[in-house]
Amino acid sequence: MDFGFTEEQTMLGESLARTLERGADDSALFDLGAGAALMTEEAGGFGGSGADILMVFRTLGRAGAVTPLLDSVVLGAGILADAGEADLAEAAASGAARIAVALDEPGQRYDGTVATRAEGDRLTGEKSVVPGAEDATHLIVRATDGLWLVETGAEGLAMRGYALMDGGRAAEVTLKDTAARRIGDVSLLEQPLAAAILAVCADALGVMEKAVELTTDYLKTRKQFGRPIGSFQAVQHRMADLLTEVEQARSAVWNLAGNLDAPDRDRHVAATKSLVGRVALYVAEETIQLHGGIGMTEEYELAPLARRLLAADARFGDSDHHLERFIAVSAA
Amino acid sequence: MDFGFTEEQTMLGESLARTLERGADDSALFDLGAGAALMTEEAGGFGGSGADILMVFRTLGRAGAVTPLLDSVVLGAGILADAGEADLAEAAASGAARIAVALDEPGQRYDGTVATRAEGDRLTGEKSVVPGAEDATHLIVRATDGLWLVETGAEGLAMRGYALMDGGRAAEVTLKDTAARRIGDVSLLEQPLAAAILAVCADALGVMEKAVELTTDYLKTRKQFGRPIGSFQAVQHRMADLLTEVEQARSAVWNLAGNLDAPDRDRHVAATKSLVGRVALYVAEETIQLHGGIGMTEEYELAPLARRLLAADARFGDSDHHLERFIAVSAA
Amino acid sequence: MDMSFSPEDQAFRAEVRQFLRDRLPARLSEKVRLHQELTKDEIEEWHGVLNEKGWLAGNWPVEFGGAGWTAIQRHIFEEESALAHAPRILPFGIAMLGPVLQKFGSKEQQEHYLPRILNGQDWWCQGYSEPGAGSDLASLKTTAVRDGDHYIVNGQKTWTTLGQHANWIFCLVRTNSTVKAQEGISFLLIDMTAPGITVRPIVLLEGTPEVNEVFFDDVRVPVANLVGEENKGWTYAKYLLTHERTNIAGVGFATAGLAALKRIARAQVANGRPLIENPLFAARLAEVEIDLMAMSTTNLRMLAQAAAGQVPGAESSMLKLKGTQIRQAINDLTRRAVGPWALAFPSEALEGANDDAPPGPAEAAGATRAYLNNRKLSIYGGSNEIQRGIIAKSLLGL
Amino acid sequence: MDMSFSPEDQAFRAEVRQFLRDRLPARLSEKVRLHQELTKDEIEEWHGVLNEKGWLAGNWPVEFGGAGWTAIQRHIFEEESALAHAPRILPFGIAMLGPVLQKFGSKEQQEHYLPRILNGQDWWCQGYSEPGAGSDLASLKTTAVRDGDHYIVNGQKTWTTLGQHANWIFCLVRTNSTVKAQEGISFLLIDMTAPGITVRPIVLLEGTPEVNEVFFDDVRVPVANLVGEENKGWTYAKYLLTHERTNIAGVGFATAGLAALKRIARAQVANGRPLIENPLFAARLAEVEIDLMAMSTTNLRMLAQAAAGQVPGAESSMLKLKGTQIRQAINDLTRRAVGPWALAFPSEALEGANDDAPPGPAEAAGATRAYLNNRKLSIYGGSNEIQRGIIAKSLLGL
Repeated sequence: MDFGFTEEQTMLGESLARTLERGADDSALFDLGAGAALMTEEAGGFGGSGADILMVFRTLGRAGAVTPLLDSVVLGAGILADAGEADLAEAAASGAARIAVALDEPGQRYDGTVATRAEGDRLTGEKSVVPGAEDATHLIVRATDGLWLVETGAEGLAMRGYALMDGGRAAEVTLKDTAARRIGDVSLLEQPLAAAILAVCADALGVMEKAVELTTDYLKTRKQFGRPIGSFQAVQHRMADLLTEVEQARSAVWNLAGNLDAPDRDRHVAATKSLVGRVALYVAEETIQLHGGIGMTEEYELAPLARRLLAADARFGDSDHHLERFIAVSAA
Repeated sequence: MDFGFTEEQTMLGESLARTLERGADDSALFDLGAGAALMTEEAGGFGGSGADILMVFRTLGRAGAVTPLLDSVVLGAGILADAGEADLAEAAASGAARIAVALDEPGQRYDGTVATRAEGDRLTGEKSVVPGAEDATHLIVRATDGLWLVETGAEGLAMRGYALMDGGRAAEVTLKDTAARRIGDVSLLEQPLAAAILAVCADALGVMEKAVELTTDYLKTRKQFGRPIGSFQAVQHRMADLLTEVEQARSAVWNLAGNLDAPDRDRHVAATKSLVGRVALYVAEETIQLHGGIGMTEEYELAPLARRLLAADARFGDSDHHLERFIAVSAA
Repeated sequence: MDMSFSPEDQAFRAEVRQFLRDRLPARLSEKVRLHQELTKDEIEEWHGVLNEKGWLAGNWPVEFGGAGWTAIQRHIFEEESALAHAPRILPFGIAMLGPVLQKFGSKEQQEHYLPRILNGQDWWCQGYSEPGAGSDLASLKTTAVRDGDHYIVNGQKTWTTLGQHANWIFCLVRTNSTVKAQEGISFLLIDMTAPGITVRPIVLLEGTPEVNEVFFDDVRVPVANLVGEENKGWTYAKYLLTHERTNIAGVGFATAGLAALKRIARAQVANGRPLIENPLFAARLAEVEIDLMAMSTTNLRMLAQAAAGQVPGAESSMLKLKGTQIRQAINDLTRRAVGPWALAFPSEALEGANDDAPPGPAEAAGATRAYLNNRKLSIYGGSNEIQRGIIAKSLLGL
Repeated sequence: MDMSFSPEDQAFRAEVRQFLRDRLPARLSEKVRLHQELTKDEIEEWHGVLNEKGWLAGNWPVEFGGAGWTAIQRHIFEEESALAHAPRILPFGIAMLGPVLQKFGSKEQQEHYLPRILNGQDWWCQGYSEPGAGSDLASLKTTAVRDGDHYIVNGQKTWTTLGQHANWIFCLVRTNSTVKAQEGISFLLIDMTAPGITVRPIVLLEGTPEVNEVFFDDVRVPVANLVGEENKGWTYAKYLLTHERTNIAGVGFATAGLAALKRIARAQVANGRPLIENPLFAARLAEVEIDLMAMSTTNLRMLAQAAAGQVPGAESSMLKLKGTQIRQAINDLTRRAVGPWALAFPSEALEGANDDAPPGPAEAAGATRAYLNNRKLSIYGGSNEIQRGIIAKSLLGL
């Protein structure tokens, strides 16, 4: 039993953290190998295990970095590699190509019901909340009959972009007789989606750890009624409950990382996403409350963390969605 | 809008409380008119409103009194009066007869599914957790085709008694070709059951108020680390949350009392029982915790209160059962 | 016991409802429903409509131009207004300063300021909180030093809601620092256009500049602008806080929020059926609705007590606590109900997001905005921790 | 990262499982499964079986007759024992006193007492808590005054679990009251058959006499029964508390409890279908199960840290907190699952209820008994409030 990381993983995490601290851009991250670290050797990378994903995304979360690593690499390149699209997968992993994955449709929540359909090799439909779509070179689109690849220059493809809670951007995407190429069945999604959910949860863990640190510092220094806020017993007990829940989230992330290739992977996906989503919101709400007014202001560091935690719950199915998935998977 | 009681109701409550404090037996309560106060004038009583039931049972709850008023009068006499069995109803309300109402069956929880069936005027079946059965002169039995009256001396009737969490006793009842008389449809249950649920909730409110008082006294006097436990901020904030929930329970009980004859009675029944059941358990658990070890001992006053609160949730459907009822009734 | 409203109150409710139907512009109610920010003009427009009807100051006595409503009538008006998505009446002049001037102000102050509140000439804001103070209000540091017929004010106020629109601010200032914190505070009315005042907006995490910092740099304030006696400001402040706490439960807002949540949950599809029919979601929704039913009755019980002349004790703190918990729970369920759309960050004020129309129905954008913005409910107006302390003290006295 | 147990540990688990299958009498496991009280003889019977195998003291070094297991092995044994509903090994001699004597006791004490713990000659109980102390353990008042070769002990201990069966008690006593509370405490071994000792059972709210008060009235205790140095008892007590906190998470108990809950929920019928298929109940159950999956990994992470020589900090307090929350949540759901049967009060010890067989399946009676009895989990072993204080202190240092 070993809950630790390899020397390589630890080193990658550290250099990633240093690079992010210097305010590096996406290409610096790719140069560092952050993309390749998320791909298995057979897919042209040098990592791709649960522990690699955990290390990279927890570090990104702590740093508050907005990168294409989740959508373009873990999810995009992950699907492409499994679909036998090795060249494009490697291009995405190296940053040369950008992939966005269009899953959801307006009003359909997280259940995978889609109406986008192919006629011949033309796609027509509407996809909602597609992260990274504006910067993408290619879209992978979930349609009624499988997954399709679309070049973003293609005719009939329209996007309307907007900002996201996690600091990135997404778009509403419309396809109208847009040229596309089918790359496989929707079952291709399963493993990359599990990895992407681990990535979101590890990112959220990093964010939560950062939020707890900020709050701890604040409670130790900020005084009220003549003493540090953190010396009030009611505040202390709430911090204790908060820490205990973050510890639960940490173990949940470890569980998924360690079981990403296990037979009961889906049970761990549902358990971890449900628990992490619930705790993420709790941490966001409670750290704001413990700060008081300052915790609600954009100029203080907590605001983007709270929004990113909110995004973590909403991404790929919220805590209740995965609670129901857990029941279904456990019964099966 | 008037949230108060009539002078008569207040006086009844006060004399009831005094009588109970003297340790009076059941006959003293009936002599005081506690039974008649729970019956409408047309049913031979002088009360029977939601406010009457609230006043009587909250007082009983505070005093920890174990009486036949709920099963024999509110439920038993209530059904009999609606069924046109005026004489027996009045006998029950005056304490001359004792009614027990057999609703549930083994393993069937709260949903009213029953297997007890009539052949001619003979009943056969098993009823589970029938409070007051051992002391009853008559049973009202829910069978597949309606409600039946059984005399407790009847042949083929067997009981196995045991103690209840609320201080009373119940029995598992077996009927085997037992002589019975059909007194009406199961719909006769509706109004008396709503009144009985109000009674359970009002009783629980009295118990919660008493538990809060005990806890308050304890926190003010008991010292730890050189100061009263109640001076610790974490304890104070928990007491504040507790009081706030008891206030919610109080309003929920008022809501049901004030809407016992309203068109949306069933919605209030479900809402109140669900909320009171949830808060009852919370109060039981939290007052024990705030006391520490002493709160778990039989010799301290809290133990029977905690058990009575547990019983309040389990009686006539627990908080989740009524949450689901609320959803069903609201959608209808 | 009779849980129904009196015939008079029912008639009043009908009148309010009819008035809102006739006079509340859909343009305004739509923005309120979608949790969009109202402009200064829009708020003043609604104040004007109400003032014309004589309903702007329900809590003021008739002699001061108010409606002189009973507590129950005020409750009915607030509830109906919330259900109709009417803009909220700004509390600063009407609910806060008005009662203080009426009770402690000089005749001159009453005659000058009160009409200007009603007719919209003045927009007041509140200068209580300071960066160093938070829940510990009495530790405020802004000073007012007497200099002839003037006070010279120096310091900083914060969390000044909508201060960017205000031309007047009522402030708690320290006029004596040698005595106990509460005993050296005065209540001062300050012209926001006076030299030395700077207003800096604070953007909140949902992206709106709702609150401000107000800086005072040698601001000269006529002594005539002192309310009541010097160093007695704490008394007036506490009186104001009591008045601020009517409608503390926010029953109307919660009821309107619950209705909006149900609309969204009926429209959203989960596993092929309306989300509202999902058993788990329905259970979470029912829990909140049941809580609201009880809290709403607590609110009415307190109003009846107040009408009977009883002073509310810890109950108003319980209403604040439970009321904000319920509203935040509704905000949370609404955020969940909009599903992936909760990922969008529909900010109108933050850089780089200005021109984006949010995705999905307008209610989705409002859902996350309300969720984030309403984190304030448990922080301001006496944080929920402060309320817990008040409740515990009333019980334990320790 | 590798979340699986080593082949050696897996083999050990298989061996433990086989042993339990072969040697654990169904008579005993059935009582444990149904939360029924074990007799003294039954507990001693199981101790004997384990001792014969050399597995009674997994935490003791081999040199003292223990099994010398690693932390992981101990965890595996405890988990398998709980899943098989084996009686719990009494902690007083094995988990508490043993390690203290091994570390601080004299050679004579070790040679005399340790074998007697293993072979069942002595049944130890714990004399720590006092009526006036509670969580504030160091404020204890029981005195031991030196009189030649003896101490004269006076005072009272309480919450002495299963003290009614014990012939020895280890006590914290005050030997110096002129110094700081923690510095005047000694650790004394007292023969329960000595004159002046009275044991009074305390019945708990579920009706079982599980704990006791122990009164000391001029009890003469040989000075040879002092462990370590006089007035250093607090150090030994803290050492003991650290050792007591292995298996603090109770993962095995929770896992066994969850399995029992599922069995009940499959058998109970709600609206015509097994209760376990009710979406709301299933959701509540899944929440606990998911929490347990995470907590169980936290537990293993801590064990791995301990194996790597790291001293656990606040993590063991978190395990206590979350572990008891999970077990109490399981007890609560089990209480709900049995429906109306939760109304029955199956007390074996309370007057008037002696001869009643409880209604429903035996698991129903166990459900309410466990629910009530396990309220203790958050009170004893350092209450959950004490644990929160420890966690906060480790973070905030305030």
